[in-house]
Amino acid sequence: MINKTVKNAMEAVADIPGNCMLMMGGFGLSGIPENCIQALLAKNISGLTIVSNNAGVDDFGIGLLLKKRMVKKMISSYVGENAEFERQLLSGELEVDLIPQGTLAERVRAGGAGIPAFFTPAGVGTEVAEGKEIREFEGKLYLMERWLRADFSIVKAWKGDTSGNLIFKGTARNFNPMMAAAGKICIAEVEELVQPGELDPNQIHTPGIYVQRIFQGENYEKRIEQRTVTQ
Amino acid sequence: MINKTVKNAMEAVADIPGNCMLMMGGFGLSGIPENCIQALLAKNISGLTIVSNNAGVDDFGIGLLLKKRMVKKMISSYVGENAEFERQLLSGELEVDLIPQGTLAERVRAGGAGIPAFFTPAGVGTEVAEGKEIREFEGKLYLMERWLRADFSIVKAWKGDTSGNLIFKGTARNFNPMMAAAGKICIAEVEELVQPGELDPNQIHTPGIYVQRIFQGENYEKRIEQRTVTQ
Amino acid sequence: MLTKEQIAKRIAKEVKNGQYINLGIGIPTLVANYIPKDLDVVLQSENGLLGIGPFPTADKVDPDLINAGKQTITMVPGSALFNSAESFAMIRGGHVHLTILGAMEVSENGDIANWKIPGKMVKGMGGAMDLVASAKNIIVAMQHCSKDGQSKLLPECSLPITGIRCVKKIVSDLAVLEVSPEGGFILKERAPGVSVEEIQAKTGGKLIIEGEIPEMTFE
Amino acid sequence: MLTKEQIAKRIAKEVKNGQYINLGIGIPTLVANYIPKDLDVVLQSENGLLGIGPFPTADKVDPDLINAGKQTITMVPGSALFNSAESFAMIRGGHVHLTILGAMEVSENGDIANWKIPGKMVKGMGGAMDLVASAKNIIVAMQHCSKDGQSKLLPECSLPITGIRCVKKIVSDLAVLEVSPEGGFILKERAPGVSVEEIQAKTGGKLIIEGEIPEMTFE
Repeated sequence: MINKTVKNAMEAVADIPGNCMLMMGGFGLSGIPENCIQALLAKNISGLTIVSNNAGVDDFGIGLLLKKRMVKKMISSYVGENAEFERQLLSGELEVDLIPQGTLAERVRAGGAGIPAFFTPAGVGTEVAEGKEIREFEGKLYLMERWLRADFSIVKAWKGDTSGNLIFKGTARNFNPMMAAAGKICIAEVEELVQPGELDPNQIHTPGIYVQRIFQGENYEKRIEQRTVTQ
Repeated sequence: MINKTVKNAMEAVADIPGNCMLMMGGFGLSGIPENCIQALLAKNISGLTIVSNNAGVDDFGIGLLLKKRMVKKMISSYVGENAEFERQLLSGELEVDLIPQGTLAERVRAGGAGIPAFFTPAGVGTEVAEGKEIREFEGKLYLMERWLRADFSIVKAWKGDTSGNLIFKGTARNFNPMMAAAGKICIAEVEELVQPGELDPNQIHTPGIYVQRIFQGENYEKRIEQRTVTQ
Repeated sequence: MLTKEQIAKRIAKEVKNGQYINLGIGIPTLVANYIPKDLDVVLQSENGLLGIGPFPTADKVDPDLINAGKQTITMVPGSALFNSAESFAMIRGGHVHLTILGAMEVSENGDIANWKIPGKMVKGMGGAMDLVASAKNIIVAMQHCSKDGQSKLLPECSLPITGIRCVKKIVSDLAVLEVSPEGGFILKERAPGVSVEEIQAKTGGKLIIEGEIPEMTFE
Repeated sequence: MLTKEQIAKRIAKEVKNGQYINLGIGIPTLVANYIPKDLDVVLQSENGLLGIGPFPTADKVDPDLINAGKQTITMVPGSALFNSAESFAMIRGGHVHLTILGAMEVSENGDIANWKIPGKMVKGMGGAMDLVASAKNIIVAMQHCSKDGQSKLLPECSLPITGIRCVKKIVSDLAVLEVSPEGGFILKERAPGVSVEEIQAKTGGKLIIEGEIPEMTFE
């Protein structure tokens, strides 16, 4: 099996340049690549376009990259849960492209799957449809959406093997598998890195073919946004 | 959890009428719904249009339905590994729509996923492209393909629970998950039927939402087409 | 006038056995508390789960298990986890039977606006546009009027819309209404103590009143 | 003239470390036997497996584990299983580095015909059209001439084609040839004992001969 192991997050992100297109897995703060975000923070780059469903909070996740002014544009479905984000957006320092969540997931999936365009009903009749081709199929209106691909995608998995096979946990899976496939270079950080053969082939969520670099992360904080408990 | 259990294959296929559109999982003879095929054989229906990657062999799988003249049309990527199929095709009794395998898989996936059309490069410049819209994206030509949906889909899984969650085994997974989602009514036969909670939610291949009926099959023959061994 | 809990309780009566249901953030989330125990239904979380259970006890909190509102949750036995593309494949493909969500405005032809107020910070539509474009049955939970007394049931939405001709039913603090395929809000039930006249006065769009309008019940 | 095994052996020299490879039925399947042991490569089976291993011993045969040719197989450690849509997502998305397949005809601009002979029973294209439309690097394993001596390397394909402008390299029983982006077969290597003149005589399409053409080696 092909060995894709790199030493750590710093080595994994070493060649990510400024002004590139980056995908980052996660929903809210769940399943985000914490180690790589820290490693990116240590780099002197800016002008990033980041595809991510959300944009983190002020002091965690993508919010940290925003605060350091490394981000030029966010492509997301729901953002603005942090004050710095709002300030940059209102001042014109930050661009935001808002996309319906299912369309975002499918555009990324299409990017990895070699499908340049597809039709979806989401957004028909709304401002999301402006400038897009509308077509009727079997009596219902759909709009054409294009694939999304990135120079690098960074994902976070629960377990992985050195050949890049990944297994996610719970709802931390979310956008990670599609993004793994849609990045020219996919970097995977995992909580537990094992040898080929230790993961059941029938339980792999992301086959290693999509992953170019993998390492075992450390010190996962896994911050919770809305701790909600019952008595 | 919603209980979708039916008694057996006969009950599962009882309301499948003639002249309907049917999807059947499997690749070659691997992962085919053996019990439901037998139950269909016992019914007095014909004129079926069957979406299946292959068409079985003379005395097993879909070949049995062909022999009993229950099939009007096959929608497949590779067929004709049985003599009766060839005879019916050449005599004009049977229609065949041949589709590139990846396009077939994606059209079925699109059917389940509510995507009426998408673009693929497969078949550009060939007779598969005849009559289809061709469009250029980023310098490459693609053709537009439409979704495939069916009145009933019949799939075979390894394990399932009574709420319809399915886990497949090995390469017997193949077309089964997409077909489960693309049938208005999906019938799943499984080798082992368990109670909700017995399957790990993180290992489900087909979530129960796609499955309307489920039962534990029996006497699986699992015939091998090309037994190939090493010393 | 109904409390939020009563709106949720009334909507819970719409739930049928065997349904897969997506509940939006806010009042819709409360509906889960009132679904009769004898009904087998499955709740979807669009970030990748079928089978949302109750909120966890403090010792069972798992950061890798949240709902679309980012709240920590649990799973019921028979749950299934999946990725976001699969989740919206379910929604777009019409496999989810019932979607319950909030709205800022609904028009008399069933358009809904619930994601953007011009001039205010826009946070995004999340999954709402996918849900309203695809669900077979959409019920809106909302206040009948805005805080300054303006009707939110209008001839046309004034705010940027989320989806067109999609809302089937509205449960507000004043009434239960169905959207007529020909346009207009068909008044079906009144909140206890609320008169038809009051509902008429507070409905901006066309209100269709046919026969006697009963008070709603919660059993 | 090369035997089938020698064609496979010569193609195996094209394999690079770290590649994901799809091998078609026939000669391409034999290539697996000659890939140097010090290279880490992964073989894809388009019915849903990355990591094809050797054929099983008789006691390890599993009907739920077959390749695209429906032969029983095994998995190597580190394999991954997936469904057919995911499998062709890999292929269509350009994640497979190398595709090796057979052909009935190849044209001098890289068109390939390998699925249909008019008048004969048509079995279908299987995954071939997806593979040739998407793979970055396509090598064809074929006989240079048909049984009745007609060249299968032509100015244009006479048979219904499988894909356009896709073949990068051909290894036949007579020669190794590259398809020129400007059209034409660039002769790179001769089979042991086969002359340039013989290859010229047996190539229907434009043959480009630049400098001395070496005999192929197999180490």
